[in-house]
Amino acid sequence: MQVTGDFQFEGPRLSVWALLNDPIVLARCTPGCEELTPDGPDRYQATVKIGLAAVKGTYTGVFRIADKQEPASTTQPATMTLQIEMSGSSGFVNVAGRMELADNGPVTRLHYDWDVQVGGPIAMVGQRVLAGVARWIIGDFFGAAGKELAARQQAG
Amino acid sequence: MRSITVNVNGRAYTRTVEPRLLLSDFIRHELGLTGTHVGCEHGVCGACTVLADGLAIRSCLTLAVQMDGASITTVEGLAAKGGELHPLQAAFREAHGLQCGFCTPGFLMTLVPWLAEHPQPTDAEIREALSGNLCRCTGYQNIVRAVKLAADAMADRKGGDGA
Amino acid sequence: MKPARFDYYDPTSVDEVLALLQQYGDEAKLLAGGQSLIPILNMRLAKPAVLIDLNRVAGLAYIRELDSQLQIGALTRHAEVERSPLIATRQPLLAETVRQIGHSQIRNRGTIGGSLAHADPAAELPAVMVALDGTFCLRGPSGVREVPAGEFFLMYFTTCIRPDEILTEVRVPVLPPRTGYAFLELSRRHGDFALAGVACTLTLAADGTMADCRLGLTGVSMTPVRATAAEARLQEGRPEPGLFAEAAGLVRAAVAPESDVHGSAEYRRHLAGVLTERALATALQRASVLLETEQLETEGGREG
Amino acid sequence: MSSTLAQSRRKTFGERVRRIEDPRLLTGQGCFVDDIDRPDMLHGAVVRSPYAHARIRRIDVSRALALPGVALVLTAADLGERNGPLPLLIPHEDLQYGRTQSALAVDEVRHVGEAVAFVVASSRYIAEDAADLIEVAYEPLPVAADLEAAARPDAPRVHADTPHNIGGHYVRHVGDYAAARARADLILTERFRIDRGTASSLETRGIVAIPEGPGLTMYVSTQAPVALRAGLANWFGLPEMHLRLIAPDVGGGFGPKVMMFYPEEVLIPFAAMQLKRPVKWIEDRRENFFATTQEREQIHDVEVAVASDGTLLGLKTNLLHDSGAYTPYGIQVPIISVTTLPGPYRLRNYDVEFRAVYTNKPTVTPYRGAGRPHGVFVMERMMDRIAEALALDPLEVRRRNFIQPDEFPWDTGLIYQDWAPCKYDSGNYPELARRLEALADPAAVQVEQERARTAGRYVGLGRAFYVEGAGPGPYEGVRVRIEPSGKVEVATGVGTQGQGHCTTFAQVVADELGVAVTDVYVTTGDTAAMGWGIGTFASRAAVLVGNAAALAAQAVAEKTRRVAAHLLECSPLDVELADGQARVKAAPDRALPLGTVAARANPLRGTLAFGEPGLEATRFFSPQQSTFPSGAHAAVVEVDPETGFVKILKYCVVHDCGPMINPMIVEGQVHGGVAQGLGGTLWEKLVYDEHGQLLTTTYADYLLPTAMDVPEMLLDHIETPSPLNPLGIKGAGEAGVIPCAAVMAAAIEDALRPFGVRIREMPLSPSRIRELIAGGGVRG
Repeated sequence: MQVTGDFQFEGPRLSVWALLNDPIVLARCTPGCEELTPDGPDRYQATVKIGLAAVKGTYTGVFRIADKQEPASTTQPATMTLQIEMSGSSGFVNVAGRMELADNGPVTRLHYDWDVQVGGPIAMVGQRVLAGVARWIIGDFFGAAGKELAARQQAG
Repeated sequence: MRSITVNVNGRAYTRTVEPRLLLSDFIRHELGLTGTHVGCEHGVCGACTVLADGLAIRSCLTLAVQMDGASITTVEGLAAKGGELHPLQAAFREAHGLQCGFCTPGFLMTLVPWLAEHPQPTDAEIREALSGNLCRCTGYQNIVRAVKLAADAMADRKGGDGA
Repeated sequence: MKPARFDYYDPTSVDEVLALLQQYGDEAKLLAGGQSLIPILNMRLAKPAVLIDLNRVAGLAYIRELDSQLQIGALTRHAEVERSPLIATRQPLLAETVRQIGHSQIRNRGTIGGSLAHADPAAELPAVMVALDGTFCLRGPSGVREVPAGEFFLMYFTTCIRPDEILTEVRVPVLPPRTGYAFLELSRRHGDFALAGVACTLTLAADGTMADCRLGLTGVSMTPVRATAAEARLQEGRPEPGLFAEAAGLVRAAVAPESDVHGSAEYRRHLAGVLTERALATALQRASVLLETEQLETEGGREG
Repeated sequence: MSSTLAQSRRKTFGERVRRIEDPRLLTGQGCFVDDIDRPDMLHGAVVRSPYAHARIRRIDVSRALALPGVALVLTAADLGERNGPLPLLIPHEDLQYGRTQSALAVDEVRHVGEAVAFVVASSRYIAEDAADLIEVAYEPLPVAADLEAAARPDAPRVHADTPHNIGGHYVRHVGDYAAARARADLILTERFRIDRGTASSLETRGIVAIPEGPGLTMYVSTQAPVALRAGLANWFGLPEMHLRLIAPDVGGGFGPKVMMFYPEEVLIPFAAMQLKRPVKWIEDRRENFFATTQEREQIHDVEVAVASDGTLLGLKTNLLHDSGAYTPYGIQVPIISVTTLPGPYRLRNYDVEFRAVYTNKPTVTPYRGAGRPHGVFVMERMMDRIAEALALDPLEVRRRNFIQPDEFPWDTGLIYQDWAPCKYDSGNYPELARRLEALADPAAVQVEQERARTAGRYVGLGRAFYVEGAGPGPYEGVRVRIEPSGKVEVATGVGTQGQGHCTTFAQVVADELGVAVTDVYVTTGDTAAMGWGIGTFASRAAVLVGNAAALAAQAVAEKTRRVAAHLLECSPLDVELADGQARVKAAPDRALPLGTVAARANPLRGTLAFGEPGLEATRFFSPQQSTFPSGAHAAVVEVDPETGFVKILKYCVVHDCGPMINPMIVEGQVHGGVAQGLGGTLWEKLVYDEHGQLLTTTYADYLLPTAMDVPEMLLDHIETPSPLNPLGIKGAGEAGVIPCAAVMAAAIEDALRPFGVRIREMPLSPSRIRELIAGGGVRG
């Protein structure tokens, strides 16, 4: 399923780019992320515990940042893809999340276009709420990242 | 493991079971009463319907341990001791209300308490009462007919008793 | 499809339940009627380490009236609400709604509290609770807190009940005089999850103008939706089809449904409006009958 | 001749005899596979792929093996040669790239739910615990999920060793379509789509294997016990005599239970033999949604050439058929679709081409109707289009094209699924139409339609006709024996899944032997009772077994008369069999109970005076070709244009399956078929996402119609006997389901005509109907 949307960061593109490339930030912003260990360049082993009410599961797998395009000129958008492949006993989640960051004065507009593939029992039974939950998790992720950025800006 | 005592069709059974054992599996595999069938194990098909203290429930959505001390009636408990069919069973046969017979016990157990409360049901009421039980063979038409026949037969019998 | 192992407790008092929740916290899951929980246990989507069965807890199944509020114990079965004369006369919207939950076998076992705490986004009761401004009584280690319905539902299957708390009672006000009501839902088949549903009350003033109108919706968002903008518009106008159509438009704008295998988001949004108009029409008709009866009685009283 | 003889003796034939099997089933005394129990029985669970297409990198079973209670864990390598690939049941010259699955996936999985490992433990609960502990590392591969996309040359390939996903390619020409097109006054084209569904018998599949002596006894919920026994004995290198296979009470079949082999049919006996203990596996409902075969996905591009008076000059269709990941059943389903398509019409010029396409979805094999609904949908929708284009009554167009009663046998020019000519044996289509009009009362519907429209309600009428090939060979057999007790034992190799075989076959035998139906005991589906047979599918049991039963019973009757004549000192021609006795026609008091005759035919001393001992015969019936039952349905519906909900106001069926052994049972078959057919029009749809994930694996998402959804049906029958078999019967199992999609499409389209809605697909959800209404005028 495709989940697309926009998010506005209160900061310049350079800072947002650095933020999204920081594994500590990724770990902190990913809902339920319990562990994110570097495993090669732009590649991490991850453990995420996530659930909805009684349906909880621990998923392990790989986070990867790929297709990085960061033009020097701020008139052109920077792009990257966050690839996530996680699996657990209730199924698997594979995400190819394309993100495009465009400078817009003091703020950065991020457009995301995530292809979320959910499989196994959770997909088979949870189809009613999958799209909503995916949207919610992604929204949570960017919301947390926005807060991280604000904290950094303040600290900086 | 827990020791539980459940009265099924008038007989008390004491068994030691795991808490996770479903009532449907308890009835079928611990007690060997295989007339209660299991069609979906998620509470939609109704094949596993039994009476718990007189109320129709899905035995696949109940743990056996929850029924400690309860009285259960299954399809094996419907016919008279001498083997004479319950009027509802007889009506199902008369109206060809069953084909493969897999869903049938669930229909019967749903209908027994319902007919007691609705002795003169309309077609629409019958269809609503049946809507929590799935049948893949009959198209329901003859089941509806069977329920009407049974209602009539039971009314006659009551009348007869009164006279 | 068999449940994974769990430790099982069947306490007999709320205090015992709270002690077990203290001990096991997030690892424990409460089992009420089980009509939603046991399917996901069977599918092994939920594998709680501890199951706390509430069915032997004394004193949690009751229906009573106090100060124009109906108090319903959390462990009251749907079938008991369905058959309660008190509910039928004092809060018939609830009676009409409960009849539309699942099938009779489900209602014989499913409980009011369990269903509301489960917070299914397409369930019937949450819409009624938000429409009626109901109250949730949650008991925890430090006592009871009362949560208004508008604050209870957070997200799909998620409420504000804390891991150390238990829902013990829900309260709804009795229906005011001259109030019509309707619960309308559309599902693919009778008893299925609603594609969309509307709980509605409409109170007429003694002169036949609109006194109050409430709309709660289900199946069209992560949580039940109180259609406040539509209610505000309805409050201002004369109760008639044109106004209802306007309200339906506001409802469509207020909901945020998702697409699934049973219907597109656009379709659910559309249905929310259609059902709103139809529910309002039914509620108005019922309110009008009450108003007429009241007027006849008043006249009769005058004459007598 | 024999037909007349049989008819003259018919006493219960044609009667609504109450079913013999019912008391057992009604009191909980039925015996389904899951009811089989043994004290030392073990229980299996299958680990299945969550991916639609993936490479298996690693399977770690160590944690599962360490779990107390686990007896065995199998992966592909453990099975050796027994793993497969499993046999291709029905090869065909036009199936260029047939592929079958293995019991357990080797290196690669090709659909969600494909079996990867098998666990045996002391209970199903522990088996599932262990299955959870098996770790499989998958490498996802590109997925071909969508039928049209999968058919393209650049699509990801389901099987790496085929050049594309087109497993089968079939082209046939009857007559000269191009010439017909050239002289046509009207050319109409359309594209139709029918989506996936599943049979969803209330009893899922189940298998019990019990090691006994040198071999095995197996209980399987199969529709083809004898064939499965032969196949499995061969697969395992067991003498057939050491493998007894029993299909006990089976809780609905509808086609998928005739598939063989399912992986579990290999896994369970393999485990039982290895462990030397009984092993049981019962499919759960979720597994049933992806581990049992499915059906119904086809896309047709169709063109008709028509004369100005509505005469159908020719038809051309090019279709894609979704085979799923494997083709164990060959291309039977699309062959049945295209051979059913001509229907009751004089179609002389017919161009047909299909591609059977591999996709990363569960395998497709016949499900009740087995491709017939698709063919009927295409032809009947086009009949409606022709009527509309020429402003003719839809029924009138059909009438002008009907094959007439004096035109039988009618050769469609095609070869049917049984490799015999698709040649209609009998029927009376104008009479079907006349009866249908009497039931449906179109004039009244039209009045109602106009009245309703003025009130903002939308009512519509649809009709559809069909001819279905049924009762294919090669054969079935029946053994009949009169016991010294006077009871009659009947055995046949086919199993029963609710069709009432123990009653209908008893009726046939009872009539021939002059005994009460209740004195006839029919055993079905036990290889120890009858080791010959094919199976219960394709509406064939009554045709094949019914006639074999009549032949066997006639042979027994003949011998009974011969022995009785000797004992009664008269001519065999003077002996009649009635009331359980053999008696002298002219002197009914000179009579012997049949049991006595049977005992005398089996002497303890002396010599056999009457050939073989006892009163017993086994006979086989093998038809030259299929029979062709027919029928017509009409539906009156009301559509709520605001919500897209459809209410069926009236549903009418006229049905011709030839003479009915038991009309009550035939009507039950029709009712059930219609319910399933209607399920596939408004409720049932298997939904896959673009990655091949199945999103409908519960009964809350895959919607079987309930008693509130299925309408009351009005039925009428005509009985045109088939000249192809002694009893003249034509088969009734699938009839109900066949025209439902076509009839509902027509009715909904008629109701929504003011909105310009065109129905080209099935099923239709309310959400989809709303979309069509919104886009109606534009799309038209």
